[in-house]
Amino acid sequence: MEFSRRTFLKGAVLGGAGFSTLGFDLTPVYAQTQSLKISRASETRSTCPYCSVSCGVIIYTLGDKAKNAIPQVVHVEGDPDHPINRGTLCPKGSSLEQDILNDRRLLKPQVRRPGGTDWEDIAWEQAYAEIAQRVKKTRDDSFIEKDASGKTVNRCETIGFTGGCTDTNEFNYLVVKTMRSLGVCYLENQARV
Amino acid sequence: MTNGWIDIKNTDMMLIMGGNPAENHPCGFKWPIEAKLHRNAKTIVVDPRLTRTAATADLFLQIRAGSDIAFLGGLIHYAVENNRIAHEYLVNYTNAALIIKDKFKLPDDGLYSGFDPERKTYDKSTWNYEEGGDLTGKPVEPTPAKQYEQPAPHPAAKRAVPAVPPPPALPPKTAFDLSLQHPRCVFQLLKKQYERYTPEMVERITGIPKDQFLKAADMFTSVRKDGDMKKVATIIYAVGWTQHSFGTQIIRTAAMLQLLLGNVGRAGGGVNALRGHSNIQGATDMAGVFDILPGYLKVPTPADTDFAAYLKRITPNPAKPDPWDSFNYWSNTPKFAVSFLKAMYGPSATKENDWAFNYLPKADRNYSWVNLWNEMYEGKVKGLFAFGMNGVMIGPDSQKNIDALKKADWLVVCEIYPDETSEFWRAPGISADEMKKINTTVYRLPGAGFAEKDGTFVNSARWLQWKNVALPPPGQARLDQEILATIFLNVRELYRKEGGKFPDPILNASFAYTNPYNPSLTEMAKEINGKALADLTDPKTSVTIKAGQQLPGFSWLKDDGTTLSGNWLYCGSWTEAGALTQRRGTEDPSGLGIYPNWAWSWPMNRRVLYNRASCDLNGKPWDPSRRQVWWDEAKQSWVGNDIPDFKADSPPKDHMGPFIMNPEGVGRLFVPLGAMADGPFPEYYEPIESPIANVLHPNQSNNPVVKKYKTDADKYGTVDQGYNVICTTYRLTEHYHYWTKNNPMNVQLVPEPFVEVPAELADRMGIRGGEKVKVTSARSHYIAKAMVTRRIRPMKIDGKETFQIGIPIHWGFRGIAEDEDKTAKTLTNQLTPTVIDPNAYTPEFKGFLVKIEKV
Amino acid sequence: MSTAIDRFDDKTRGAFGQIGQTEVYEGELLRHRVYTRFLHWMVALFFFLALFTGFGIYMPWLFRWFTPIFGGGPLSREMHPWFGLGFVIFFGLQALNWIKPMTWTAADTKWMVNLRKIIGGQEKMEPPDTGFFNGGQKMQFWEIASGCIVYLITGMILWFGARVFGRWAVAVSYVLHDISALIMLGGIFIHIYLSTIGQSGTFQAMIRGAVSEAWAWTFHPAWYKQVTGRDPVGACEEARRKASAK
Amino acid sequence: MSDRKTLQIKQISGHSGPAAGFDMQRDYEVCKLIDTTICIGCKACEVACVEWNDMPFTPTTFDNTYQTMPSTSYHFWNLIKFNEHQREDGTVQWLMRKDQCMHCADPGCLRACPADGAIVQYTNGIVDFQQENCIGCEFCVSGCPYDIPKFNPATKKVYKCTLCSDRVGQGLEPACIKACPTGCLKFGSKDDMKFIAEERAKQLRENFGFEKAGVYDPQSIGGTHVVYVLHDAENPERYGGLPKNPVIPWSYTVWKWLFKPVLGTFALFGLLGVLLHYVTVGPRRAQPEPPIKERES
Repeated sequence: MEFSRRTFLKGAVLGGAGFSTLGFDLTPVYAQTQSLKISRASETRSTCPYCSVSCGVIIYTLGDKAKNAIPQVVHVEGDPDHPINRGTLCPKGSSLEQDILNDRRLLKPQVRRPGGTDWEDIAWEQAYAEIAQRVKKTRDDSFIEKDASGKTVNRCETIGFTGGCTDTNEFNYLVVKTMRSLGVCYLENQARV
Repeated sequence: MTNGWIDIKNTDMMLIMGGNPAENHPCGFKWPIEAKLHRNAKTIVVDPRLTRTAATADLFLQIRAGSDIAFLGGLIHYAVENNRIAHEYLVNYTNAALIIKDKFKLPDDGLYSGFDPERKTYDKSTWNYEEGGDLTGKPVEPTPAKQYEQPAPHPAAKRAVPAVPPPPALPPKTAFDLSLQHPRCVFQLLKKQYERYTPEMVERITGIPKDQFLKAADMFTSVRKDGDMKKVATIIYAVGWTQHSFGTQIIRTAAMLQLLLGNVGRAGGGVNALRGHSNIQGATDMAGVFDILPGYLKVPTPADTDFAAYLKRITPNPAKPDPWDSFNYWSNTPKFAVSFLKAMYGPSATKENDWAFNYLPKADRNYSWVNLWNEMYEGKVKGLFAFGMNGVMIGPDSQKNIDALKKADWLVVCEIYPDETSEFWRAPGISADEMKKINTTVYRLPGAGFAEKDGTFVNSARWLQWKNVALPPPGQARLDQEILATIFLNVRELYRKEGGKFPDPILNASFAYTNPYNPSLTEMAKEINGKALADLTDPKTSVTIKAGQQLPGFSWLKDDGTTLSGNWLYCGSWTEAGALTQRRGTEDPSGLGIYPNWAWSWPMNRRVLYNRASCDLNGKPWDPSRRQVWWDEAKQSWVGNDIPDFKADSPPKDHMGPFIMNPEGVGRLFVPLGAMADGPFPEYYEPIESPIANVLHPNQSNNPVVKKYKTDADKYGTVDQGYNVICTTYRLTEHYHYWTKNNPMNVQLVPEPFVEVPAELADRMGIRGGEKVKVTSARSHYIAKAMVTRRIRPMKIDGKETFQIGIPIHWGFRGIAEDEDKTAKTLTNQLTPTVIDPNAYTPEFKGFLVKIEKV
Repeated sequence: MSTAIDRFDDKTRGAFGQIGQTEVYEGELLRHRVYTRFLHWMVALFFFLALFTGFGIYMPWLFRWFTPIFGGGPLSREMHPWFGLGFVIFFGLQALNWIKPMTWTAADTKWMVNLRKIIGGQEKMEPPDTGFFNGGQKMQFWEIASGCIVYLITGMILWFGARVFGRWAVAVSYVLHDISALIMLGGIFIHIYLSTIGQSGTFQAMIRGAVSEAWAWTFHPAWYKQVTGRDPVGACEEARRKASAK
Repeated sequence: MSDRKTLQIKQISGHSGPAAGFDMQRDYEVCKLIDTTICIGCKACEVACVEWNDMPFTPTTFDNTYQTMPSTSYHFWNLIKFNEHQREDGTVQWLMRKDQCMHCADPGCLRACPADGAIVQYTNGIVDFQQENCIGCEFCVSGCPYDIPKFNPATKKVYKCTLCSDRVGQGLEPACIKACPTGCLKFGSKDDMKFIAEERAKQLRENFGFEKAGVYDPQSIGGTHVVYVLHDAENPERYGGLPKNPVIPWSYTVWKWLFKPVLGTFALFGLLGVLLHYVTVGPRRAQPEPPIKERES
């Protein structure tokens, strides 16, 4: 059946060609494809921040990292060398470009004062200073050096720290160093839940 | 994961349960698919819903959420009954032959021996091995308890003056019966324990029809048909097992099943936890949680009056049958602990001041997640940092968390998107007047996204992989490490100027970074790996490491202060050869998917844990086609395609156990003493909110050691109150927690929240797909559109028709859809109960009771 | 029914007669009223708009040069159905206007039989029973009328597309639409030819609305007789005599 | 241009027959293999497609399904169709099929398209729309057996999957193929894909109990450059309306390849006829005419 169908097609083609006074020209046989949008972008190898498969991703940014060019992401694709994902990405990983380049990103420090009904802008240095004062006051107000039975405990039970799932090991180490040094016991992380 | 993502391709049989890898780990799921394609591997999926994982399964069983132990216990019963067990493995690599104290009692009534009903805790002294020798073939009589010699304490422990009698310890020489016939040997106890988990019982509890259960049981245990050891089965799970009031015990049941079948340590085997996030494995390794210090060192308690006491408590001694050997790797704990304190406090940690041990807070109770919010709700916790953590959304009982934050003095949020936690004060339902009464000061600091930071993540397979910076943070956003370090150094400056309560640890925390206000993660990573503080020489090989050089591995760590290491597990990740976490070698000579030169995995680049167990007693691989490691007689050493997770020069004849992190050296079917809060064997308990009383022991329906919270916010529902539908929560593949609701691409894929409702239930209630429904629990309610589906079927639980529904967790009150008013702005976790697993302290997000109605 | 149409036609004819005017000079007859002429040219305008946009769709490789007038190929395609709709509406009004004179009669059949002689130029005068419209004109009228119905149906199917009507309806409509257009196109060539250079004196009938009496007795003798009461052959002979007398 | 190759054209819409000299260069046919039996409906391909092609986001609404939208759209060329199929024994099979252009060997769209160069078929089998030549007539929509070409009312042109001809032309695999986590999507030569597909179908029949498993590569349109492995190749309709025997309406074939040029010529004959009439017979005049002075023969 296939043969006869193809024969028919060929016949039709020839028939058409017979009338190709109305359609015959030597249109270029090659079509130049659209240029590849990432062909000159900078490549950065990274790791997807979502699940624990840790897919390798390549972040393509605009510019060749020359000083005057501020890189902006143009595309994110899987890293074909990565042994686990081998270039594949899930729908979340595939949409990482919109995670990096997203108009909902927070861009400046803000504070909500007691009783406030909206955010107020605050300078970084001001925020740091206020936070440090609050941390110190809260700690000093409640620090437990010895428990009821007289054992040294050196606890600060009134401050909690909750860490996120995308905090790097190095950052988490800094958390342990700073928070344990403050005496924080309520040190928890997405890892728990 | 004991194994790794790629390793799953080596399996012959998969049980995927309590997890939905196709949806939550799609790129990892390619490896189960590879096993299917290239090994004809079969997949059994057990889940409350027909998920996208189940869509590819060879056998799908719909289970009642939370009844997993009954199912797995049934599998154990089936394997034992049908002799589908790995006998040699069982006898030699597990504690099946070890004999348990005669006072130990199995929980026929739901309680093990030693329960204290008032404190709701166990006295676990009977959960221990009998001391003695080889009882194989000997008459079965209870051996008299006798005083055994205390193990030699660690040198540092000599100064310890115990104020209270020491807690019971494992006997150094355990009694054993290699014929597994002794009625009190672990195997016989296990057999007895799971005798009650018959297929009929499984059907009553789980709702899985008996014939389907038997089909699954036959399929899964078929890898050990006729005692053949070549085939391997794997178990893959995720938080569908963790998030229960008995979550840890579900996982233990799976581990026991795998030990029975001899699947642990083998390529294509193991018990594989699919962690849900990019770096919560790392966060656990690095002790982002209250109960540990980096590298799983136990957190100090007030009883650890000095460093020696602490070491004595946390350093185990070998406990094994006398003829066997045990590596007992945790005996190196003092080296890890001292090196950690040196990393924390540098020169301020000296032998004289107990390595600054007192700088560390001593935890005397549970400071875990739910307790944190509970204490804040009670007004005790005054300040909270949230770095990329949306505690309001995560719950459980989100409303309680919102109300808790109202009582805090201050909240510092570092985020990249506007989130519910930082905006708790304007959560839906809070009026302008109420808002003015909320006195919490909230700082919201713009942090950096993943592409803007470097550093390492640890994946589920324990791989540490360095990622590079692609672009700078936008606007005024700053790097998280800069924010945290600057806050800390500002606090330090205040203490330096003004003094205050116990400023020593703050002033002396080692911050010798090039730019302490913005420490580079490279420097942090090198410090985590550790370096020599003095010239070190290995007496065996005469290799020397100069002071200041990076350490090549944790075997170099010392307990005399001459080494420093932020986390012993990661020691070896950034050596003098550079960052091994940045390696990009793509070669895999064995074809087993080991990729030894890609990045670096803990411990010491081993890709499959306990891989000694992949060989028989003589050190030959069980399956010659999947050779991971083996004993090389000529070299008198363990060699292989993977790094042997074993003492390299311990010959098979020494019978050293492959489970080197256990004092026994063998895998634990029975968990002695205090490692588990709720029993040495898993026992089936009902979820806190359950439609039926426990069929096994109606008088002890729930996990006996689980405590409910007692504030006015903590409410628990029953069927009598009308909460007659079982509800489970989950993620969708198109979304990631509370993050992608800010990503228009993902919002496009799944634009709105929904509730999955079985078609039969929908018919009964007159609900049609797309109509809004209200789901109410004892805590609160949730409103979303109904997805009416046949993928969830009605089920018979103990003969009673029961329905389950499911709710994805992704929507809150800030997000693209939310800001466009396309959702009801209710949070899934407003429904979930405040109850936690007694071992891992994880909340019971799955399997709680609700009622459902049309809006 | 017909009375309603008559009333409508009378009303609009009257209204258009107020707007414009037709001057009939000595020796001339009123051929087409303002309303008729207006409709004709509207039909013609929309026909050509639809034709040119249609060409761009029918054979873009040949007629692409038409498309920039309408803003390019896609806009040509977008406008085409609207032009077509205009054509159909105006032609519909014209059909109402002309439905009576266009009614087919025995004379038309006779005319058709005689067609070869007329084309060949052997018969200088139309048969004496040729009325206001001859058989050829009526045939074209009814061809266009039926073409319009085909256009309307197939055009709607093509306009709303496969999503509404299914792909087979579109695929068939496409062919019918094109065939209808090609037939009409062939007819239009003849129509234009005969109304301009092919038959002198005709064009003014649609421009000024008046024709010479000679034109009338030559091409539409029965109509001439009807409006003047004189015998067309006699009138022609009289004119011939007058001319040769000069 | 310096790149190794551009794509060689085999057929061009609006032109009958193959493009002149289309066999100037050797080429093999490419093919996308979609194994529905290991598709997990994760939609990575959907996202990869939207991302690579920089398409805007479509507002969607919940419609009692996991499916992103009812059908592909002009800026959503790749859609997984979700279907719940209840087997005779009452159990439910959840079928997922990636829907996109099938890149037919005999493309109905190309046959229907009147615009020259608006649709081209490369010798490697990719059927590509060249929007600069598209006139938005939407005939391709009806020519397609798979409801793939979609009209964008803003640009008034039609769009569909290009099989990432820009990537393939540069030696890369299509974006969806690269993203697919489970490898249910594969890309390579048609021969290789057919081989892998048949092997997989055999494996499904022999080892996994899918007795009707088979490969979808419909010969009624000369085969496609996207082939499916189906659990049940006898009922492709279950997978979101995959036609068992896709056909191109005969009217396009007959009309476009034969009668259209012929009838077009006939229409021109009308013009020719009147011209000949004028120069031979001459115009008709109102009688009486002026006397004839002289007449040729």
